[in-house]
Amino acid sequence: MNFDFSEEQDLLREQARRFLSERNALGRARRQQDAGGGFDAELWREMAELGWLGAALPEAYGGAELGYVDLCVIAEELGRANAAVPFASSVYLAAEAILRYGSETQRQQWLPKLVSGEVVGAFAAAEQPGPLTADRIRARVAAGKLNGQKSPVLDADAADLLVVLATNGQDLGLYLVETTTNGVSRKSLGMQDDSRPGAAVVFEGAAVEALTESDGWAAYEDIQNRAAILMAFEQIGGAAACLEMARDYSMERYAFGRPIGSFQAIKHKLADVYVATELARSNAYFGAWALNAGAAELPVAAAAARVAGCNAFDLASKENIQTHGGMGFTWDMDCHLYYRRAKATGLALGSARVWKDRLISRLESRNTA
Amino acid sequence: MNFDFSEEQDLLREQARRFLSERNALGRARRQQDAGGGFDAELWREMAELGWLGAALPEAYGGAELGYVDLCVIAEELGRANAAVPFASSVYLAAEAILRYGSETQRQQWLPKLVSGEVVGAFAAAEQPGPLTADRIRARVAAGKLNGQKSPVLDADAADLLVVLATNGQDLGLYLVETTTNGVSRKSLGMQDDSRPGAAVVFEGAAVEALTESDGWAAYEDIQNRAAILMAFEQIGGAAACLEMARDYSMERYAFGRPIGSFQAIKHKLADVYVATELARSNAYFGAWALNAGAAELPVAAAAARVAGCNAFDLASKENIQTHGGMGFTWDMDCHLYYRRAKATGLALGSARVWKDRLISRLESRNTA
Amino acid sequence: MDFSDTPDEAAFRAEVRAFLAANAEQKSVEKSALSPVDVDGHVARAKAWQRKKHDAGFAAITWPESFGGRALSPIFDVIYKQEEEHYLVPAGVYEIGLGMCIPTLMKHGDAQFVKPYVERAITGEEIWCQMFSEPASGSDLAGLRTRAVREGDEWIINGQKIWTSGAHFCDYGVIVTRSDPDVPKHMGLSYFFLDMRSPGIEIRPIHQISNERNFNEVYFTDVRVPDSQRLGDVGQGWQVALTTLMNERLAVGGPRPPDFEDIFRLVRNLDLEDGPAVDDSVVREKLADWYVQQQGLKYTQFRTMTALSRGQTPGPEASIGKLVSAQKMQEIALFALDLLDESGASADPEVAPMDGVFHLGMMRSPAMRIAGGSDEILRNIISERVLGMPGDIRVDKDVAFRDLPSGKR
Amino acid sequence: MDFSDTPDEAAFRAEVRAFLAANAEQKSVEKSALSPVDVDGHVARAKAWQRKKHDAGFAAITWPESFGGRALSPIFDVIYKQEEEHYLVPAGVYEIGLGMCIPTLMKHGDAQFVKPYVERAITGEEIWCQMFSEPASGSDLAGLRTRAVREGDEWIINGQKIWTSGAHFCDYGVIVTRSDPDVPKHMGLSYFFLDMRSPGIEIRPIHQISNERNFNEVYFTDVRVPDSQRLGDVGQGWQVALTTLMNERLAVGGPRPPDFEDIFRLVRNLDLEDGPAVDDSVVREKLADWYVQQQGLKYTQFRTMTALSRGQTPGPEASIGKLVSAQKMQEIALFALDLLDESGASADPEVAPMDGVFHLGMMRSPAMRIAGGSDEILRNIISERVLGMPGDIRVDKDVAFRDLPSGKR
Repeated sequence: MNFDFSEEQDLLREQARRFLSERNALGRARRQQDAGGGFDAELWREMAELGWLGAALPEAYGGAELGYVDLCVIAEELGRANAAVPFASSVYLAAEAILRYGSETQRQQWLPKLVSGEVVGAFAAAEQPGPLTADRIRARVAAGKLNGQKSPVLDADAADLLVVLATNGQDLGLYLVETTTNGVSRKSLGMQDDSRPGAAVVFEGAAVEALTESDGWAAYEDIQNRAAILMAFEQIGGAAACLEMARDYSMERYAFGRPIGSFQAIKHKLADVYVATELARSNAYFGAWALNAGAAELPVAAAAARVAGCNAFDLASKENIQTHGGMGFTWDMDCHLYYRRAKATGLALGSARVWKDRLISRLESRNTA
Repeated sequence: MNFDFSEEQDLLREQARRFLSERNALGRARRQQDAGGGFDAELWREMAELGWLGAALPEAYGGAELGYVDLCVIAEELGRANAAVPFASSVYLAAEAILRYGSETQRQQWLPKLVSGEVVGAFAAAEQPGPLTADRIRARVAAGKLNGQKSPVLDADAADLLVVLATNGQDLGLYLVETTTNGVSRKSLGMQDDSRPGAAVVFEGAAVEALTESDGWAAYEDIQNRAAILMAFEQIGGAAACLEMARDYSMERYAFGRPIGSFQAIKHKLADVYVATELARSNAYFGAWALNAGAAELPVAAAAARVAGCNAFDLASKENIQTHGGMGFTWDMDCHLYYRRAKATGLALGSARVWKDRLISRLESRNTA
Repeated sequence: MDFSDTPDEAAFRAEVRAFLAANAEQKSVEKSALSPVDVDGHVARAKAWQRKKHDAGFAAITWPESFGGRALSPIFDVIYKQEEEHYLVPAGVYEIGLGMCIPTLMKHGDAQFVKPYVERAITGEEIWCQMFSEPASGSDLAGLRTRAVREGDEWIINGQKIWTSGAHFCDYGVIVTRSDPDVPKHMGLSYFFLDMRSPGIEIRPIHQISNERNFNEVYFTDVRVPDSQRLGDVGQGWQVALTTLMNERLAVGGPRPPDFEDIFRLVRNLDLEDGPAVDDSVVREKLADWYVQQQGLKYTQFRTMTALSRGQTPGPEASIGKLVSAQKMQEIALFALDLLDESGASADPEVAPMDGVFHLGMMRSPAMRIAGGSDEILRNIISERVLGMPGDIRVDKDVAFRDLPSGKR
Repeated sequence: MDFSDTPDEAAFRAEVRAFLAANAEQKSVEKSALSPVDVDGHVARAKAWQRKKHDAGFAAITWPESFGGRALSPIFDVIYKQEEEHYLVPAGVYEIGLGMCIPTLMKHGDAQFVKPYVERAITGEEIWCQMFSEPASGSDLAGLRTRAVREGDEWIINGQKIWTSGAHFCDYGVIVTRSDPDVPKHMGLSYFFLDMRSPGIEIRPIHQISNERNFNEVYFTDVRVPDSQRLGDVGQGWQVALTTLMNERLAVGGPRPPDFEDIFRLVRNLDLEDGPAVDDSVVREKLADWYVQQQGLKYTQFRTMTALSRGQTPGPEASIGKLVSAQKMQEIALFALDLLDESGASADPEVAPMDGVFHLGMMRSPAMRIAGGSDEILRNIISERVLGMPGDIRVDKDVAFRDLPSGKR
């Protein structure tokens, strides 16, 4: 047993941190926020060159086959740097869906391109406000054509390929749609976090190809579980960045003749943030192992990692602003970028409330099993 | 408009506070806690002599007819002193039930005795663990005889007269039972707060007399609403006592060469307790007015006062122990008496979770009305 | 304890109702806020409304008659606000001036000298702002650095203020300055009011995370203020500032959306997994908590008004208003977005419900938790001034201001 | 990142499993704790169990072989605990001695001199307690007053200790005393171990609000301790005490009931208004929060063990264990009582479900939030030692101990 990263993984982390810092990933995210969206093709290309887009994918499809723990390391650094890239959409969701549910032909066709960055993928599930349930999916496939709408679809504007959760009238399935196909139209949406851009996508008889035509809901939950663990690493990276910002600022900012970080009001606030972040980290580590080992604990571990991750990033980003006082709510400080991202990561795979319910359902069935 | 007590009411408060302090009501509660229950007949007699048991009842029944706001003043002081008396059971519940649902004969028969303290009343509703619902009442009246059990019934051992929520097979009703009647047996229960003693009561063909045989659930909710407001005053009295204890202790106890009350960890904790207490107080004041004026706002005001009262007393009593450090969890300090009482008052009329649900239901129907 | 009106109060309430019915549009489920306009439009709208209020006798309900007020008890202010709350009226322009600045003028200025300013403020002709905070002194207000140096009958002001609400549309402002850096920090301050169009004043709006620009930086370069516009003695600026701040906690802190009504409306119109969100027990518990907080604050304010009308001084207990409502606002906003689930990520007017009130609330609430006394400062105030607990240990008390340590920020 | 066993670990786990299966009763849904017995009975039971552990080689898994240990990595300790947690074994007797006192002896005592004590502690023959806290110095440990005055080869101890767990059944104890009141408080302390049956020691159990008596007051009147039983130099007691405390955060803080499993069991067996409590969304949210906390603490502890096995020093980050679990315990207990509704008011064994675990938890948890470092002290430790934030401003740092101000309590 060993509950920490290997030396190689620590090196990967350092390399990733250095790269994202040199490329000023945070500043690039700010530019997207200022501009109200966009796609940083340059950074994406460089990430592809570093092998990140296929870090966990088999070498047979162009991946580096490092394993999912290494992908977690990269995810944490992306979260820490608040990087504005379609990594979750393309790597955790689209590529994983194809890997796990596609035919060998489909994998051969798409995975190498997703790894090289030639193709960007995204995942389209939600259709309307409120939590997604199987019986609320209206997007419908008939005779190889898809009709319906999905909103918001993160990274839809940047995406070449969408994996769509849709019904064929009998059962839910996962379908591939190219965004340049006839019958696909995208309308960019203003987002709470514009460095994680999204769009409403309308399908009017768009040609699709099935990854799976049955048990689509189970497949969707499976992909979500895996993505939730990776996203939890983005969240703890973001939370840790907020905690460091707050700590550093509190030691440089003076009030009443002393650093504000010498007041217990600030010290204990940040201690609570630390606690939430460590609880999230420990749950995420267990999730990383379960994901990598394909362990039976995966569904429970994923839900726990997500619940703890959402909680930590929410708290850390909120109290980071508070620690910064007046400066914290100015556009020019970086605090709000993380505050927005905390919500973006907290909603992208469904909110914590949905995952809490799932967690308990899974524990109930484990208990009766 | 006037959102405070009158001068007369302030005088009543001072008198009540002085009386309860002179009689060492808190020390008497401790003795009951040490003894695992009991009934302080002496204190009860003196309270009757002061006219407290009929403060709000009409003069026609021996009451002082001061109004419910005055009764609230007394309730707050009883809460502050943590008095161990069946006041809520006899005054808020039994007497009110008879006043509002009894026949003139029943009022004449019982109210003067309840006012004089000759008879102690109690109210029996709960039967089993978990929240009470109309369809779970098993206590059943047939041909003037009651069968079933109620547990816990607060103050049952001290009570001469019980108001029982029971079904006649068709509808719920409220029934009077004398505890000395054949077919009534009481078994004292260990309580979390033994200064608020309770018992399990078994009815085996006990003779009853109906206050009302129909709409018993509505009557029960009506009585509960009124009692909830009075209990909220006990709760803010208790919460305020805890806050004062904690504040005083924090200024006398030194650590690191300074009073612990000079540390923000303690200051801000107690500021939060103050805030909760003031929010409870303001909601309770509105409730007091609604109760006294018989206003249409009563059901909403009662639920709000109860929710805020439970919250404030819970928090204040818990953090009072914490502020006292190691001393706080010793039996000899008074902190635990209030901590126990907070739970006792928080459960006696049903938990805050039940009242939150009621509050929203009432706001929903107000909104659609 | 009486929440019903006396005959006088009832008559006044009728008067207010008639005025509002004749002059303003009532709120509705569909329309609970004025439609947005640009800043100039909003100020013009507020000016017109203030004029109407003044002409009808509702602009200075509690002020002394000598200053154009009606000298009524604060309860009448409550009544006016209770009624006005059902109408769509422009807010955010006069609160600081009439709630904080002018009361300070009336208390510390020469009555004859300040009277014209007071009158033009009541009619709405002139708008006032307050300039206390500085980049290096927010919570620690008395640590301010803007210098005032006397030159004959004038003072020359140099420095920078920040977080000044409305500076960009104000005519006058009050300011606290450091007139003597060689004494401990609370002793070397002086307080003035000045014309916001004085030469040497530069106003720069601050871009907030809500994408709004309500606050400003105000730069002072050799700005000249006549000594006659000093309020209080030289070196007594801190005491005068306390008057302003004491009024702040009464003036500011009214709940801003999203509040209980907003989330209550959302959950009755949104489906969760098993039906309407309002039927979910988590939702119901939170709704109940927020309702109880909202009502608690409302009645706490009423209690304060009763105390005022009995001649008691408004206590710092009014501080709980902003402490509770700012956090409530943030909680409601974040909770609503979670209920919207994946869709909550979009702030787009086409997707976000109720004109994006929750999305905006998420980005506005952090400022609410900081401006006008941060959560932490308010808890300090409550524990020290209400509960009588010891002040924080002060390292800056007996040290000359110029010798105090300061950080990099 | 590997939660599966290496071959060595698997072999050890098999060995542990065989030992436990042969010697202890497994927990079940019906029986999750040992049936209560009196204190003497419990100590006897614990002694017998410790002897068995020792004979099987599980009493000192990580200690050096020279002290009778197996010198295995801390991961093996984790494995032992993972397995033992499924069995009913007596707890609360040896944790402090073997977790805190003896490690201090091994580190600061002369190896030959302390070896017999260590051996008798491992076999369970002798039980140890720790005497640090005093009535006037709880959180502020270094403010202690118990005096030690040297007389030849002995020290004479006078004073009072408090909150001593298990003093009433212990054979030996460690104690920090003030040997010099004329220097600042951290510098005048000395550390000893002593026989708890020494003349002049009086032990008085403390009646706790849980109605238990786990803690004691220990009074010292002219108690003589040989200088050979001093650990560390004269005046270095604070440094030695830190060794003990560093081990405390690893030794103590395992979750105590009620924890997640208990409330999970309750809600599957209790009906609310609309059906089983476990189906209520408020209940589910809370369950999820507690589960995540519980698992987070468990894996955090595993991470600490990994760090230890890599030769890193256990950091103060282990402080989060007690901070989180004590509050969780209180929350679970209070929440459960609310779910029981009116019935929750009764703690009677006939009414309270699950042997009253929630009722007892409500009364035990306040002590958990205080003993071994209060919530507030733990947050200070985390912010200062983990996050590197400044210490609180100290008024007592350079002052002779006898000149420090003290309160009435």
